[in-house]
Amino acid sequence: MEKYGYTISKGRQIDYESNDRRIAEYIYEREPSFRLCIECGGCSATCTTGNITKFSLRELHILIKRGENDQVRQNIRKCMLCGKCTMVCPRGVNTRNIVVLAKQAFQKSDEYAI
Amino acid sequence: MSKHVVVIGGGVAGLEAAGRLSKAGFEVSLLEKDNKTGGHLNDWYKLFPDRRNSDEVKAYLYGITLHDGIKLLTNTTIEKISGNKTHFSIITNKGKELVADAIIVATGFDLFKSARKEEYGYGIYDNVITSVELEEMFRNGKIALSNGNVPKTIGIVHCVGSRDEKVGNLYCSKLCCVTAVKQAIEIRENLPESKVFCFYMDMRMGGAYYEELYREAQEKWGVNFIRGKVSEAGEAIDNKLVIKVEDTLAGRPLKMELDMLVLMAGMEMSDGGKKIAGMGGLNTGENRFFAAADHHYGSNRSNIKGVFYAGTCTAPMNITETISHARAAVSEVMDYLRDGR
Amino acid sequence: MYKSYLCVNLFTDHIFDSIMEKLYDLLLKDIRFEEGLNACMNCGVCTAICPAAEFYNYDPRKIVDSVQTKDDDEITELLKSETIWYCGECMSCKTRCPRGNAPGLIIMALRALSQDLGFFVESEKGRQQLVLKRTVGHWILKYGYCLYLEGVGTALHPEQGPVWDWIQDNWSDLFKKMGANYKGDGPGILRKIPEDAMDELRRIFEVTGGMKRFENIEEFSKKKAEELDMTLDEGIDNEYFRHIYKTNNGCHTR
Amino acid sequence: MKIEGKKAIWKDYQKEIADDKFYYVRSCVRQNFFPGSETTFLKIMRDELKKDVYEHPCHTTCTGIGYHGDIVPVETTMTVVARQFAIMTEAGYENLLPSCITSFGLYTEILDTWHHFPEVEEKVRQQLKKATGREFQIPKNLAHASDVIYKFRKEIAAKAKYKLINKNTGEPLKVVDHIGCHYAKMFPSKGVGGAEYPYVLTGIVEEWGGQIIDYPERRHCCGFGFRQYLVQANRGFSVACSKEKFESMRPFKPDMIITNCPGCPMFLDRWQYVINEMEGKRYGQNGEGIPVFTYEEVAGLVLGYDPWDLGLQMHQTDCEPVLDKMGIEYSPEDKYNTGVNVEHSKSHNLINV
Repeated sequence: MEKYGYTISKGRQIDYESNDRRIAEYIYEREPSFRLCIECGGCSATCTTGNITKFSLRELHILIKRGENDQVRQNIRKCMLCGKCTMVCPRGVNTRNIVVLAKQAFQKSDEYAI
Repeated sequence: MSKHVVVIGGGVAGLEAAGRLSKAGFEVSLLEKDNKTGGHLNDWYKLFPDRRNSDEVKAYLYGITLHDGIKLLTNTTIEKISGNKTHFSIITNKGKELVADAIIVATGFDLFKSARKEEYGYGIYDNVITSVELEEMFRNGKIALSNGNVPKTIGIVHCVGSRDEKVGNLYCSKLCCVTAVKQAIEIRENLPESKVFCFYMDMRMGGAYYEELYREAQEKWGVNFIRGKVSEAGEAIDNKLVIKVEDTLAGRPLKMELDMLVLMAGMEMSDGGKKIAGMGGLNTGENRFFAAADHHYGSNRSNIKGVFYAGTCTAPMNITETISHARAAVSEVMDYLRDGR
Repeated sequence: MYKSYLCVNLFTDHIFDSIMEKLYDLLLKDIRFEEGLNACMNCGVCTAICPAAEFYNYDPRKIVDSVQTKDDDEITELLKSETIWYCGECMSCKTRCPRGNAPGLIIMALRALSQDLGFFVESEKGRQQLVLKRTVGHWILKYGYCLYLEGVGTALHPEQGPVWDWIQDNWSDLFKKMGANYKGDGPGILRKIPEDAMDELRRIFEVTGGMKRFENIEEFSKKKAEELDMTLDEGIDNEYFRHIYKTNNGCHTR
Repeated sequence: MKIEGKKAIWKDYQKEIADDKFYYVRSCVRQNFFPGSETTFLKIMRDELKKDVYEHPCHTTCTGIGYHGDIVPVETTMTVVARQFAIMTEAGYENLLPSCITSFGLYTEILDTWHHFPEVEEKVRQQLKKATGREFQIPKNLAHASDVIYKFRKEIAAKAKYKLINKNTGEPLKVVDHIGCHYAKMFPSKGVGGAEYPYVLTGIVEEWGGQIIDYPERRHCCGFGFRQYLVQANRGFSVACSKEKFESMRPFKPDMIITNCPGCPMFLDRWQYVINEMEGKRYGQNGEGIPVFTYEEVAGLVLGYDPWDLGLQMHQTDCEPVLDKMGIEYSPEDKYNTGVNVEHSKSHNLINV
């Protein structure tokens, strides 16, 4: 409540305990290569969207893993599913499929419907 | 009469050097400060990257050293070293004098004392332990919290006492990353229900089959890797550890509750080595380890003719490297005693 | 290269006009910058425990990383940004940094330069420097105290609560009871600091660039107020002051 | 929790604290918000401990809040500090005793900078000379007022009339110690007990019968953040920091909070009121708030001084629960009696959290 001209700020820490990581679990089950990312950023570097907007596929993966679903939902639509990222991944992660599965998971979950 | 070589330190490097020297026909005295040899190998149950039992490596080392050709002096430290051009005189804590034609210093490393990273609360908070203590748990087959319960969430902190100006260690200890990965896998093997988080700055998997182990930890064991140096740990009322770290790849601070925190303590120049450096006039580097005569082609040679180095008294090394380095030291001794003086 | 129209050399009294100097080099002249920056390895140990990073969209690690690029464009962006004004200068970061950096000190150097170059008025948080100048700065030069709170009531500080209203209403008597030497001669709590001591204090501000900083804050704020078409008279009861004192666009936090 | 581990660390962080002949410099925040605390400190030092504590009327603010609000350049602050040193030198004193943690931190930082950059010290000397004609010597000893109370904690305990013990249960009071950020975070070796587990207030509380609580957000800043509180638009951050601490200490059920920084007790006191007003959230047993004290106030209570002489009526969060637990006798009707205008004072209906 704004009583004195301000409200009490909310923390922006990733609160690991209270975050919902079901989206990540959904992807782990269907695309095990999701576990293999070493955060090299190769996908982001080649990403067409990433080169013209603030979108980062690498960061999106991290946010999915941490259960930062609101932020994921805000950004995932920017991916055009061109699949260029999968061509450069040194760990053979099917990066495109992770986005597909994340969207699927959101659609299946009423709470996070896109 | 055969030449007499004194090897200081009965860990991996000292044992390998003594065994090889003896095989080459030298008279060897092996000095060990503890009541038994084996050094840090005694603290480790299974070794990276192949996770073989450390006893197998010890068995090999004891096989080449436990015989009459090597005079083993345990519980022995050095009080004084002096030398002229051809011989060294070593006075032990028992008042005994050893006269040596050459010396191999194999004083190894000391594990970083984790209590010095005060903010992690080692020695204060009940469930903050070191990698060595976890290894002991593996050996005993029981991973447990201080109250006997089984931990469900375990955090592993890389770079404790390494790459850290605050504790005076600028260098990387090189083996903690792979140790963390190995131990993370072993936790998951022992406790399939557990969740394991490695907090790292860089994954330095520079040895043979290390990177593969890292991949296995991710792929097969579901170990979580979070890039960020743990800033502090605190203890909540239910005894859980609250840690703060930045998830640097998400660019956000992260707060997490853990049942157990394992500190990957780094390697430091040993206290014994420091003492010998002082009394023997041996040069040490900025990292406080012994400074070899040449970093590239003289890593076994010291600033004093006839005194050689073997193993981790010069820098962090794994067992493979330590054994190779000890063999190289023996080859340097052989050259020296044949024609090098 | 950054062409500054007014570069204040932070460690001399001289003001050079129209010199070409790299912003990074200007920062280096601040002793705190020299003390505060070695080489960052982006471990995030500072951000992990930074109170500001916990609530603001702020990452001290990224600031240090930007600064160490030495890139003029990046530093200019920082100097005009909101992000350099979130730090509370608690210095928790200095305790922990494994490279001996002090992001808090680097921030202080950035803030100093931002004010010297007039960039501070380009951000909502930066513009607030006028609030500090006209409150704390005013109290320092007028009374010799950083705070001088008689008459500063719950209108400006509503969170001080009913007790503050009571304290304000009974200021003089209460302070007498508390053993203060309020406005009195000689030593003691809230004593009147003798005029010759105040003169010394003001001369120090003249000689060391403190007054110049104050004038800078005023000058750039006035320009900004004109640009925003707001009135800015003396004191704190005017449109621009109220605006910068209270405005929060809501984009600073999550 | 293993206390031995902390004891080992405390052993490593002992600092030299002068024994007598102190030169006292006041705190801007203390003087405005907790005047009774400075008065109490001097009374304890002079009357109880018979120490020579000198104060010169011509000392000024160190400019600390201005410096950390970034409106005062570092050179200006250094020169103002040099002037404080000069007045001390002229008065024939060598042991500097600041009341304020921000000042203490600033003096420590400046002395460290001069140590590493002698040319900066030389420059400041010239500027001070130019501006004021004064010259100075570096203090021989620099100790914060809480360091000094820590040093004499046993002497105070020997004279104590009350202990930090719940009279009814015989149990020690559970005390949260909150250390000002600038006490030791910048220079751990300059604080009793270091930066991670400061002992300065712990030692005091334990000596006087209380028990310290270690909770996860113990090291967190109160949220002052200089510009963060001083500008209304930023106060949401400031209060959020204190709230973070209250939430973290809540399960430990603390009886009270003790602080050694001038500003922190004010914030930890007022923000409890604000959080209740804004979010309806109350802390402390039965929602009566967690009383927040300065270390001088706690010393005064232990020595049996009248709570209203200490200035406890200037707190927004009532202190009475702690007074009652300690068995301190006090007169509730005199709380808001300033001794002059009784009727006017009483007419205010104070709402507490």
